[in-house]
Amino acid sequence: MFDTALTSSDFLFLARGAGMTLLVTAISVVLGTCLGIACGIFRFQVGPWWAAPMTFLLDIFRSIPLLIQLVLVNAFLGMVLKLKISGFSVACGVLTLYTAAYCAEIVRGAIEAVPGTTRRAARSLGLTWWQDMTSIVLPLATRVALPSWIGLALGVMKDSALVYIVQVTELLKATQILITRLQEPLLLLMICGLFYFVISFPLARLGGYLERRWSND
Amino acid sequence: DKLDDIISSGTLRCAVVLDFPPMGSRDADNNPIGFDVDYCNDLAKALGVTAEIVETPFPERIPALMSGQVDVGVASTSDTLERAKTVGFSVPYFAFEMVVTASDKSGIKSFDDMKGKTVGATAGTFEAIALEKQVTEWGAGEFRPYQTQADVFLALSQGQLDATVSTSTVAQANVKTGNYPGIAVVGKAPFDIDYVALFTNRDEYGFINYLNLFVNQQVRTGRYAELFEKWVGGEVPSLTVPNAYR
Amino acid sequence: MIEIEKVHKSFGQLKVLKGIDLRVAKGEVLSVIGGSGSGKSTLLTCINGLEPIDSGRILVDGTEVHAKSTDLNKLRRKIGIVFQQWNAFPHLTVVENVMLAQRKVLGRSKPEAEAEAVRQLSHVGLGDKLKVYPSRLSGGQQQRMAIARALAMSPHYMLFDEVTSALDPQLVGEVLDTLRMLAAEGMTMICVTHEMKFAREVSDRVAFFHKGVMAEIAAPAELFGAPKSEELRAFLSATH
Amino acid sequence: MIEIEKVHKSFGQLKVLKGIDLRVAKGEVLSVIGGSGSGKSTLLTCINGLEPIDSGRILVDGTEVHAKSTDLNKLRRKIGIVFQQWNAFPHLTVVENVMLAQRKVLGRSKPEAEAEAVRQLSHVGLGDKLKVYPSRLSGGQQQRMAIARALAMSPHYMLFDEVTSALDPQLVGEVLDTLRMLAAEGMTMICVTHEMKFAREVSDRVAFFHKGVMAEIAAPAELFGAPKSEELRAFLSATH
Amino acid sequence: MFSYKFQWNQAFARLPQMLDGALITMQIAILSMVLGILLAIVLTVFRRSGSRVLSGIATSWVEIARNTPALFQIYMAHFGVATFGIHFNPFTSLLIGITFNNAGYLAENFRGALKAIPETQTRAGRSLGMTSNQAFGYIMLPQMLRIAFLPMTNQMVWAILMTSLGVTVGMSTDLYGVTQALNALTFRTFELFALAGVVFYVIVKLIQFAARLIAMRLFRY
Ligand SMILES: Nc1ncnc2c1ncn2[C@@H]1O[C@H](COP(=O)(O)OP(=O)(O)OP(=O)(O)O)[C@@H](O)[C@H]1O
Ligand SMILES: Nc1ncnc2c1ncn2[C@@H]1O[C@H](COP(=O)(O)OP(=O)(O)OP(=O)(O)O)[C@@H](O)[C@H]1O
Ligand SMILES: [Mg+2]
Ligand SMILES: [Mg+2]
Repeated sequence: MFDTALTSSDFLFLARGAGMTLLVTAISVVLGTCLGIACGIFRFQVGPWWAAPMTFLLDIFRSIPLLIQLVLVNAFLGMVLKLKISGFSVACGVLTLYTAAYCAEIVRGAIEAVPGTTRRAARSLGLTWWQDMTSIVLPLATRVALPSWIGLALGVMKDSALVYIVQVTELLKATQILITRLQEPLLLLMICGLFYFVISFPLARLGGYLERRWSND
Repeated sequence: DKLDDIISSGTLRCAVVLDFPPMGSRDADNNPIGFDVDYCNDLAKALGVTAEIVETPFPERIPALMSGQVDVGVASTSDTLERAKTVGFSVPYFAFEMVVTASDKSGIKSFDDMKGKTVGATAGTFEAIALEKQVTEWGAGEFRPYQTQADVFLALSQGQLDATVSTSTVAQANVKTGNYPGIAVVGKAPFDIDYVALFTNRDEYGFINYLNLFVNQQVRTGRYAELFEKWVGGEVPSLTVPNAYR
Repeated sequence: MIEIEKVHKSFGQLKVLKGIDLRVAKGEVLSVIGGSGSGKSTLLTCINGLEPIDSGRILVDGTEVHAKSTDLNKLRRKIGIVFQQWNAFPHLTVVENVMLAQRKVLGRSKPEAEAEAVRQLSHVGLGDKLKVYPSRLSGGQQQRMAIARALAMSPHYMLFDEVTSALDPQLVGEVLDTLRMLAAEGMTMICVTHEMKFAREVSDRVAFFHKGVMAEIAAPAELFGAPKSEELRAFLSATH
Repeated sequence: MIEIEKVHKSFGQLKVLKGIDLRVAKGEVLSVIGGSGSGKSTLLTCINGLEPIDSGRILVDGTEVHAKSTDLNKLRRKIGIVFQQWNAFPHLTVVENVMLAQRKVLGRSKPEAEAEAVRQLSHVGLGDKLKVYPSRLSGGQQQRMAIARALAMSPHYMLFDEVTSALDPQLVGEVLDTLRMLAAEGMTMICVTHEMKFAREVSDRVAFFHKGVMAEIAAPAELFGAPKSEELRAFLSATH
Repeated sequence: MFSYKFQWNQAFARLPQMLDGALITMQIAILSMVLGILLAIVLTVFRRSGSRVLSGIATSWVEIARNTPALFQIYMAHFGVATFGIHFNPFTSLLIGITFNNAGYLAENFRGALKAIPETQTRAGRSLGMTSNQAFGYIMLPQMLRIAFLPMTNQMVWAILMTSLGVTVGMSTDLYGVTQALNALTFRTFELFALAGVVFYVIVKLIQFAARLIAMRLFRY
């Protein structure tokens, strides 16, 4: 089963694809989380009515396929606005907004989970809104949000497999390229799947563990 | 205009399909090679810039141009009138004949044998559009468009497809690699000759002019025949249609 | 001195405070009693500016609480408040709970804040629970921690909102003892309470709220001994 | 008749029942009292075979509960049990709650099961709540529904495990009245209870459990009037 | 402002074809959801069965489904298994891929939901003489499905969105496939995909709305 035409340079090629997957994921998750936190806090602070336009906008990213988002944004920036933007930037941009859309919901839920009475107590000790946010809400909300956030980050990593559509050669695309040349689909797909699994599985387990631990106290 | 932009930027970005041997593929180090790759390099040399090969699957060729990812398509693109509404084509730089490739097990010996079978082609190509129409006409069998030419041949050799229609050069090249055991070119497909052209934005007349002259020069200087010999071999197809101007 | 003048307050359509007039002098212990929904808690949250008021004014040591120019965060340092629901910060240990506001609001150094926290916690009898997380404390201990947390800010006034009503009966005593101790030390206090015995023993004056109005206010002996209004009589007989 | 002979039972290291011997005759009402953790609930769950035992044996109408050959599902139809925590099936209406086991276990037809359910529910005073979901019921009503659910299986014996201890005081009465009614109708019952008054009035005998041992068993007048052991005396004085 | 000329009529003219595609998309999503729920229940039962083999199978399924990309799973269902000579047409491959994914995620949701149901519920059922299967089927299962209803709705939405990945296995009749084919004909990329996006959005909103109605009818308790 393991007599394969796979050479070390092919592995390097796959590794570069994996690197691209991780790079796109890292950039999108970092930027998307920042944006998502801002949107989540905004949504909580101004209430559902005033945040409705933003909520609607973010909801779009959760209601149409990522493939279409990528194609559309790519076409809009390039065809309509005639901007020269690399596929990599488009991929990161769309995945950032995609992350932010989910992250905002997680953040809002987590802030809502901090009891109002606890926040009242902080304010009546003289803490400012900002101090209350950083010293009380942030640590408490983080506990609620972190497990879901880990799930989100892993989800983004898996969904980043779709950025091939804007000419970014990430892991799965790299695998397909090699399948084209080597005609060993099963072996190559197994290697590819294993890579995702090895990254995703332990982190998902960590998320589950944190969730269990923090829901106990 | 675009011609100036390319010259001043110093790079020419070509959309090339890289799972379409011999027009475009990858070598053992996964570097792009093929007729289209060389053609792009020639064009870049003529312009005095360096070439950058951007791999695009078939369905993404024109979107990649429209969204500014590439400057020109050197991607074996059929010059249909429908498409010409959106992009600007040069004169043809290559011509394909369509052939039927079938798996041995299917028992298909000619184009008409394909009736009622499961057939496929690369989504968004000239032959895919024609074949799908044909299957609908037959009213029997199934048509499956795959995202890449490679997926089509993979499906064919795995037995998921009974036959495919593709350009003769591509079919020959793929069968020759030996990567796909159990398939063979069995005959011609009665489709028109598929003339393919370079394309760029519809309104870039200056650049289109340049591309037309470039195609002409390639034939004139014998470079076209040279590249054909290198990648395909055999009789060099004519790029002009008798009794018509272009 | 806390001066409350003609304070009106409503939530939407609901009038919760209908013209409250009240003065609490330095060193005085005032108990507030009254039925559920009569506006007692609302009054306390208005005094430290957690809730805006519709009209009237509240002065704390001469500063108008609801004036635009007032720095509420600064004012709130003077006024400690402890609520009915325990609201320990669950992610901080007991001593960190008491240190947090000292450090963030008063800008105290860590050792300073810690020393004060230990002092106040020992004062309320939690000297041995410093490093424990609040989830490990009983309700009564959590309330005493909340009191220590407020006291650590060296407030001039303390407001207590039914601090014992969510506690099991056997835990009520320890919290009331802490309040008694504070009263004896001369702290100015407003205690909203359902514990009539406590109100009678500890307070200088007792105020009775009824439907957003301060229906009666008097020394405890007088108020409990000879209730003037029908409502107070009904209230007192119902709570026995 | 329920016969319990030298039953031992432990959870891991913890010995919960240490040799219980007990007979409950047809028509008898036995109350079981005792401190928390003394093994009362465990005994009940052993009687209907929800828990295995370590040694000894339990016979119900002559069938050994823990014998390999015993069809427990069949046996359990004879023994109704109602637990302390309400365990209404929240996704079914009151009448569906009572019908479910009749249909699935006894294989009754729908109209049959429904008629029986209505009868039993009316019996416990819930005739007007048939189509309501349990979440709309008070705790006392939920308990009575659980009793009706058990009775609908026409059990020969009923086991009650502190059916009133999670209820508000004002709801306890209605559930105890239901038990009294059952006792009066001649149902054989074992009631684990903290309600001494109830135990005294209704039971034929009262058993006192202490740390896994049945320390005393006697008629209520005797047991409450002249407790023999030190532990029972301590227990009785603590519960007053 | 833009030099780009939108040609929306080109897209709208193709709307009927796209709506046909939308029907196929819904069909796949609904089928994959129904099968996914059934399989997830089986996986849940496997995981509770106490048998090492069964719970091992179930756990592997769940972990692979949750820790690899859906695109990978679909690609595998077509080109991967074909290595063993097993051939599925694109529709089936897509259905298998999405169902595999749904079942994995749902099984995990079901496990969480079961944890939220007090153990006393089974006890109550058992003491009424029910077998353990009856207690699971009539008491635990309905409550589990209720608790997991929101995650199930979300999974349904994801199933709809996942159908767009069918093009990689030769699917051309679903909404995304149709849109891509039309794009190859006309190259009005932006207009066509924008319209497809709107259709997807409407489908998703309809599903969420329907879910709310269903929840209101089913879960009156
Ligand atoms: N944030 C709020 N929004 C709307 N209404 C409120 C709010 N807070 C309190 N209320 C209403 O104001 C009224 C007075 O409430 P308040 O909490 O002051 O009563 P209370 O005297 O403290 O009663 P209790 O003894 O029950 O604590 C009540 O009817 C209450 O429902
Ligand atoms: N499933 C179990 N696993 C482990 N230990 C258990 C289990 N059930 C009960 N125990 C332990 O067995 C002992 C007896 O429990 P049991 O519930 O029978 O007491 P009880 O007399 O009913 O007390 P209470 O009045 O509090 O209900 C307790 O120490 C309890 O912690
Ligand atoms: Mg109050
Ligand atoms: Mg018990």
